[in-house]
Amino acid sequence: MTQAFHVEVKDLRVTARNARGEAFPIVSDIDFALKRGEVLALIGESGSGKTTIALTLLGHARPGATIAGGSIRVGDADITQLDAKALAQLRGNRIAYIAQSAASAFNPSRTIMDQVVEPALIHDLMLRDKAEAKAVELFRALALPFPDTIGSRYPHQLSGGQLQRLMAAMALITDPELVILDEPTTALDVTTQIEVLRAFKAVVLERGATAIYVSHDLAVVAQMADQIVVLQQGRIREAGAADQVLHRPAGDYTKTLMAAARPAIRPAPMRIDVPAAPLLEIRGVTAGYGRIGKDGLPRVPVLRDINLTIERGGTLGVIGESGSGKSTIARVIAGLLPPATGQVLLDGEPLPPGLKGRSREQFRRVQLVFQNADTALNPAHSVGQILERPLAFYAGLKGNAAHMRVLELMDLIRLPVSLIDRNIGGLSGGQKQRVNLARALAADPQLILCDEVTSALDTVVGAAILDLMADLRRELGIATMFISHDISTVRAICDDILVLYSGTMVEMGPRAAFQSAPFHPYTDLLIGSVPEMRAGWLEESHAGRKPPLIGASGEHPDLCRFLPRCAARVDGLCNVTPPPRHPLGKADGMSSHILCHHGDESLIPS
Amino acid sequence: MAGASTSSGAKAAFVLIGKRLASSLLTLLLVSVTIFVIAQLLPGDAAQEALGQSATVEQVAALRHEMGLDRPAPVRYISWLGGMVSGDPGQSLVANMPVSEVISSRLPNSLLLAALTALVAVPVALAIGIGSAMNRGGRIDRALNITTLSMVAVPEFLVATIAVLIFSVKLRWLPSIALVSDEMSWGDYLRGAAMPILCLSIVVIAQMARMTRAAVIDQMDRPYVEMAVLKGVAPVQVVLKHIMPNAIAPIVNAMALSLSYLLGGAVIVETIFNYPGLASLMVNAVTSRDMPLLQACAMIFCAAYLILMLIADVTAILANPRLRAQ
Amino acid sequence: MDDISALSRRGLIGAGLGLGAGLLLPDGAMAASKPRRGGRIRVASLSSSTADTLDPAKGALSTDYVRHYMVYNGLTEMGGDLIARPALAERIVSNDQTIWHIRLRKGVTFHDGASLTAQDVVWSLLRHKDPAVGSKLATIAEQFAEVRATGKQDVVIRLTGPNADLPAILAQSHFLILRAGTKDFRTANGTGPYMVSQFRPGVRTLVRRNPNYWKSGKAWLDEIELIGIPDEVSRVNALLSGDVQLVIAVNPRSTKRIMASRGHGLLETPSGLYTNLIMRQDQLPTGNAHFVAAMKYLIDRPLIKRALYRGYATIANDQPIPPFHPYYRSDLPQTSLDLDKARWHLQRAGLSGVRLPVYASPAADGSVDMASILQEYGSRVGLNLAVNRVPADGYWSTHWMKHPLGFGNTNPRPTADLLFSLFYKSDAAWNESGWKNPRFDRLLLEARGEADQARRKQLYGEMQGLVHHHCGVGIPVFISLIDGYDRRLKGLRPVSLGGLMGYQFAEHVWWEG
Amino acid sequence: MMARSIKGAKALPLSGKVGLALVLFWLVAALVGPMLAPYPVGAFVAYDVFDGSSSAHWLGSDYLGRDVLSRLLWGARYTVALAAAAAFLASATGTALALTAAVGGAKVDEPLSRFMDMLISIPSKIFSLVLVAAFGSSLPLLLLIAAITYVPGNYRIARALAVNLTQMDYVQVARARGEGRLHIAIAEILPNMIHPLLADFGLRFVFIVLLLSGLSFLGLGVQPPDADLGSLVRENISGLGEGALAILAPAIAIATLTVGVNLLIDAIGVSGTGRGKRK
Repeated sequence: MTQAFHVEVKDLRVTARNARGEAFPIVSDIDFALKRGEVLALIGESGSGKTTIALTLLGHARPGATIAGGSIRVGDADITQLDAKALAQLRGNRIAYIAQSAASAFNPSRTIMDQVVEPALIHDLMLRDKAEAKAVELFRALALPFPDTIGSRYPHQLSGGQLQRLMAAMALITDPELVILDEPTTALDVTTQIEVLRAFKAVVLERGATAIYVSHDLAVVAQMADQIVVLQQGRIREAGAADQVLHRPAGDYTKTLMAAARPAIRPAPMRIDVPAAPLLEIRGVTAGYGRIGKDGLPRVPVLRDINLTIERGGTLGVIGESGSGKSTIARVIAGLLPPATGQVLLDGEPLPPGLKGRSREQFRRVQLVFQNADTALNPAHSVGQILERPLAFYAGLKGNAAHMRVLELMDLIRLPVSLIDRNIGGLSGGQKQRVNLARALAADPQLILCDEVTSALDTVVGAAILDLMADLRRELGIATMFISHDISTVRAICDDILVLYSGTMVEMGPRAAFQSAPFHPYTDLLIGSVPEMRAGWLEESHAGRKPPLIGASGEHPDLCRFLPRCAARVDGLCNVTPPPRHPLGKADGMSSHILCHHGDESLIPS
Repeated sequence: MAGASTSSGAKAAFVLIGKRLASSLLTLLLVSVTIFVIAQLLPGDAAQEALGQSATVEQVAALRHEMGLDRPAPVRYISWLGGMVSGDPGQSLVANMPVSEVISSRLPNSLLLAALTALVAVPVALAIGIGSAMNRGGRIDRALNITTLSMVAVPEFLVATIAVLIFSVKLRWLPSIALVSDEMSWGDYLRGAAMPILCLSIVVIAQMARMTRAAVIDQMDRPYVEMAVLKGVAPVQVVLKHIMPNAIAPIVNAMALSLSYLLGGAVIVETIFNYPGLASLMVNAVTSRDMPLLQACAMIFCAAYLILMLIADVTAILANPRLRAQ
Repeated sequence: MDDISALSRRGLIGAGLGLGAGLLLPDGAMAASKPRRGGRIRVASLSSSTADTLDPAKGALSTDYVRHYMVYNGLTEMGGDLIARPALAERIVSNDQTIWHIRLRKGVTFHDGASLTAQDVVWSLLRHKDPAVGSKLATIAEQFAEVRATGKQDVVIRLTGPNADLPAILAQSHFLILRAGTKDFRTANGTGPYMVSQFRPGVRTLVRRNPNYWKSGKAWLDEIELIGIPDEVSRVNALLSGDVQLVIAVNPRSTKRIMASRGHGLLETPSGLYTNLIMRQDQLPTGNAHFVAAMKYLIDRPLIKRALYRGYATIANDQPIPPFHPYYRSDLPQTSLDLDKARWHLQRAGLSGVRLPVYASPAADGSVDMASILQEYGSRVGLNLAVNRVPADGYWSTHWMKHPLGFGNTNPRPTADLLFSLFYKSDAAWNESGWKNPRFDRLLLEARGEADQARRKQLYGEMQGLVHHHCGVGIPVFISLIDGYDRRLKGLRPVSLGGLMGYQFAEHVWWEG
Repeated sequence: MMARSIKGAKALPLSGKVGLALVLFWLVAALVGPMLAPYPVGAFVAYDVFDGSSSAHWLGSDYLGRDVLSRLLWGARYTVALAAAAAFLASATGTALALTAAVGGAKVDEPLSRFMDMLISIPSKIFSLVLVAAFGSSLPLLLLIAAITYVPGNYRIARALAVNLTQMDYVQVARARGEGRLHIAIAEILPNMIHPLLADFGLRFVFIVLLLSGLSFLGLGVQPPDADLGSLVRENISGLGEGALAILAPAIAIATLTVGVNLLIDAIGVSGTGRGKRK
């Protein structure tokens, strides 16, 4: 049977039921088709129905949803007509699925190998030892470390990037004809994302499988897709060849998406020149978890020797990978984690290390805004209650006065007043994050610690939040510590930038110093890993390539922590002597301090 | 690597057991003090109860002296505690034999009854719990839900009496009382214990089934379950191979809690079926004010509870590779 | 005076008792069914605990009495006619009712083969005076001023005062005869019809026939297993399901079920057992004579007999001697429910509208329901009674006789003297109502030493009148004892002293299965 | 408020409506039942015992010839009031202690947990026996016994919930705001435990009804002539062989009451979480 298209979706409609039991569509009028070996990208924001559509290709609808109409053909299989048993025959066999978060899609209590070979075994495709051999082969192809033994590990012992690649191995073990990749790199750091993308491209796509790639990130899609379908609210907004959609978008919505993907530079506000001490100063802070040992270090050190200052009204960006200790800095300042050594000074006065002993005034002046508004806002409270609490707590505002202030705050964060009595569950992600921010503002603080406030949001929504923050900073003159994993965001809004790697400050300097090379090798990697919105970037980028070979590392505890991944490491130097901290001169006179053996000249421009 | 994680799992389990032993001793001590103090509030003492109403004051005093009840309460407690530490639970004041002897005639009966009940109740509860979880919200689920609720809702003495009327008096299939003796065969024992087992099972099955259902459902919405479905794993296999290893810890915990009830909570079933178990022995000890026996029973029930909880915790560690590796 | 006359006197005492009792025909009519040997039965009594004992002195409950009568003998024993006959004693005589001469039967052996001697008797009786033994009858044993062996088979008992009832007293299970020096009661070494093969306190007692039993031909059954089933419903179910062949203490409410079963029968034993209302005379307001009278008029005896006991009871008249007793005084007017009189007496007592707690407990059979009935009628005459049900556990030590208004429960006693001495004498430890009547006390002493039957009946009659009129005790009914049995079990007869043939069924019954 | 609850009732699934109907029925019975009772609770009104249904005695007579309907109506009041009060007391105490343990750290948590272990490990019926023997049977003591017996179970569940919730970001936010423990426990943690605690309350309610009937088996129940539903079953158990209404009626009453409570609470839980999940 020869068909023009390998996969064909026509007039697809998926419905869900609301509280009253009435059906309503969550996606409708979906048509697309792709040839064997092609990659189709489904792109859109959360709630656009992209994952729903992807899952229908496996004949699957999440609880509460139903495939209500249309046809789906994969090869000779008419998915909507198959019964449960026939679908099970297809899944994990001819059609494979790579889930968004491998960390949660792997069963935590079974070994990797058990799970990777399972599709081959349940479909009786091969015997176990053969399947395991094939799995090891795939591990190797996906550039996984210790391919022979990694299978006996449990999911929690591996990193997100590794798990994502292992999930690809699990999908590929049956040589499927169609692979569904559901936001496979969204949960990863940029530096990891680039490695995973490379592995996917090399192994998944080049094996000739047809693929459907679900993503919200146009730049990522640009590296993978032949065709792009842009979705909004369950309907197709634009569809076409990748090149056309990326470079000559027809729809307004696509253009908005493109615009939001690259944050605009927000101008820094005027600095208030006050001769007094900086607003916040951190001196020699070391912090972590577990008992503090003889060397003054906790058993699990997270931060080492952190020194920084934030001026009144200033904005410090803290950037690093997950696990680099960025959030820990905020926790130390807020008092949630007392440091092992060192001091935090507010207005030149040392803050008590923990929560205990801090005055209400001290609490008021520093406010913490958590990354995830879903968990940072108490679901049992209404918007009004959440905003009133700090007013009552710090300023003793009650009744009408409090209400008036809440209205002002709502206005400030541009939320309709009608939401005041709404419970948190009834708000959208962006609205929640605004409330999250407003709660901090309600305290009338001098410093806000913002921990990844946009990373859980869609790009368009995130961009709006960033705009809001820039406005607030201008209007209220509040100093901000902006923690992020996204260097472009930080570069766009912060006055100063601190790059953190594994708990140590590897580079710190004013924003301008991060506009052009040279950088610390890690900063260089961070910047170089951000995908660009053009096909071919993945192949050209040198970020994340294998570092040069060096000999064994010495015993010194203060050796460069970036050493194992550093593309510029020098055998006999970096693996023997701790790196010095020194200024790095830049062309325009702005300079940053780095922790590295290299000087200006030896650091190649990216 | 697997070997390494197993041995570190064993180590974690040992550390936990060590910590638990320490806190268990504390709990046991607390129980013994509480029981002792409350028992002091009871009217009368063993001497009075033993002699009954006819006793003269001198007689009671003499027996009290003989039993050592004329010493101040703290002294008696300390000497009991001293005995316990050296492994001697003392002499029963009423039965005139060592407490260990009295207990050893009853404990095996109780343990056997509990074990057999567990043997029946645990698989049934698992089947019901998993069955309703897999049909969540469906007709089978609702039917099982009503069934388990109704099972909980009937007083156990009513269940037991109905069972006796049907199986003993009407049908004459099973003896109405559990006659347990050393020389009886297993067949006879099982016939005699069948109804006590049935009644106790009904009491605990419902609870365990509901907890199982909750634990399984808690896992069902996890992404790894969807992933398994999308790998083409059959529904039953999804539950057994994917969900159970993750749900086992809360399930075992719930089961341990329910099973700890089987020893001490069996007093009504023991009474109705005249089963010579520990619970009725303890009631005896209360009514006859036999303090050493009462204390020993309390210690056993407490220890049983603590052991079951320990088993639950060790299971949780062994089932969870994350805890195992710690 | 020879032994025959002593016994015939007892015979007179007991004569009426046997007649009043029994659903079953007397022994003679059963001759058609000849006793046969063999068979094994299981018997359920109503309690079972670690306090179960093989020491007769410690016997506290029916289970103990049954067990003790299975393995031991007394010097005397009570027959169905309630006559104390010699048992281990060949004869027992006295001239002054103070010094008693006992000649022991020859050729009686203990289970371990040792012969019964006077030493065993002396030891068995005197141990009751040792506080360390903890005898339940220590107070009664106090009247043994001296017990000594005068020969290998001869014992002399000197009492502290004359007591014509000694032969009946010695028939009680507590005074059963042990081998001298017995310390270990994990098993029993008696002279009785059965030998212990297993004794597990709180679980069961297993006995097998004593092949060397001194009573010719007796015991018929090969084996008896005695268990306790405290729960009445379970006990009856066990009988009906065939798991046990004989049960004691059937609740009247269960009689319907047993009668409906073709294979089972009921043995009703009218007895002197009663549950009584106690009005303490030394406390107020219960010490007020008008209050006592009012309470007696508030008792609806027919209702109690019908509702609580389904007819298995005899209406009583506020004195403890039952109508079938030879000393029963029949000319006392019967007190009955009379709300008007009750109201009048209450008003005279000045107690209308008073709220009074009345203590009842499952420990005193039927008392909780009796209290409910009293409360119900009390509410109609302006007496507000609050029923306070307290647990059986600890009732006798904590509540009994301690509250102005409460309940007691008195088991049948072998003699009128015992009953009056234990419960009604001014200085009796169990003088439940704290009643003090010097005339009563004098009469009691006089009757005890009196040998003349007519005079005795007169004396006891006057005592009944005194109790009926003045004592703070209200006795609604005498409760019949009901046992249930498998019809294949033969030879059961009522003995008014207690259920299961006054606990002595073991050597009398046989199995026709 | 009223309108809202009616709306809420309408939104319940069928099983929840059935549960609500049963619960309302027994609540009404507990409130006004005794007023409707045709006879005093202790009156001996029927000549025969274990009568069947008649025009004078709709549910027949009991083992003493009292009117079963009247006794049932009073019994419902005792059972509903006692069980509800005890379940509430147990839940409130258990939850309060659990919150204390959760926000108080190991120093508070450890002794509290040992104490709860102790309470759990003493068999409840025997514990009750001792307490009643020591202090005498009274309604407050029964209430206390039932509450004490079920505090540890509630504590375990509530503590597990609360400890999880203390890790939530919003609790960290409150801590970083400088809030005291009391505020964190009551305003931040407690409201998010309500649903599972409610479900737990339902089960406790059932268990307490059963415990009370178990106590009546051991002779420790409500003071006569009053009786809770369990005591009614127990005191008439000898009528079981004859299938007497005197035992069937209270048994059915217990079953419908307890099943009703749980159906209702299950349904509230389902519709509650369902609303939360759907955006």
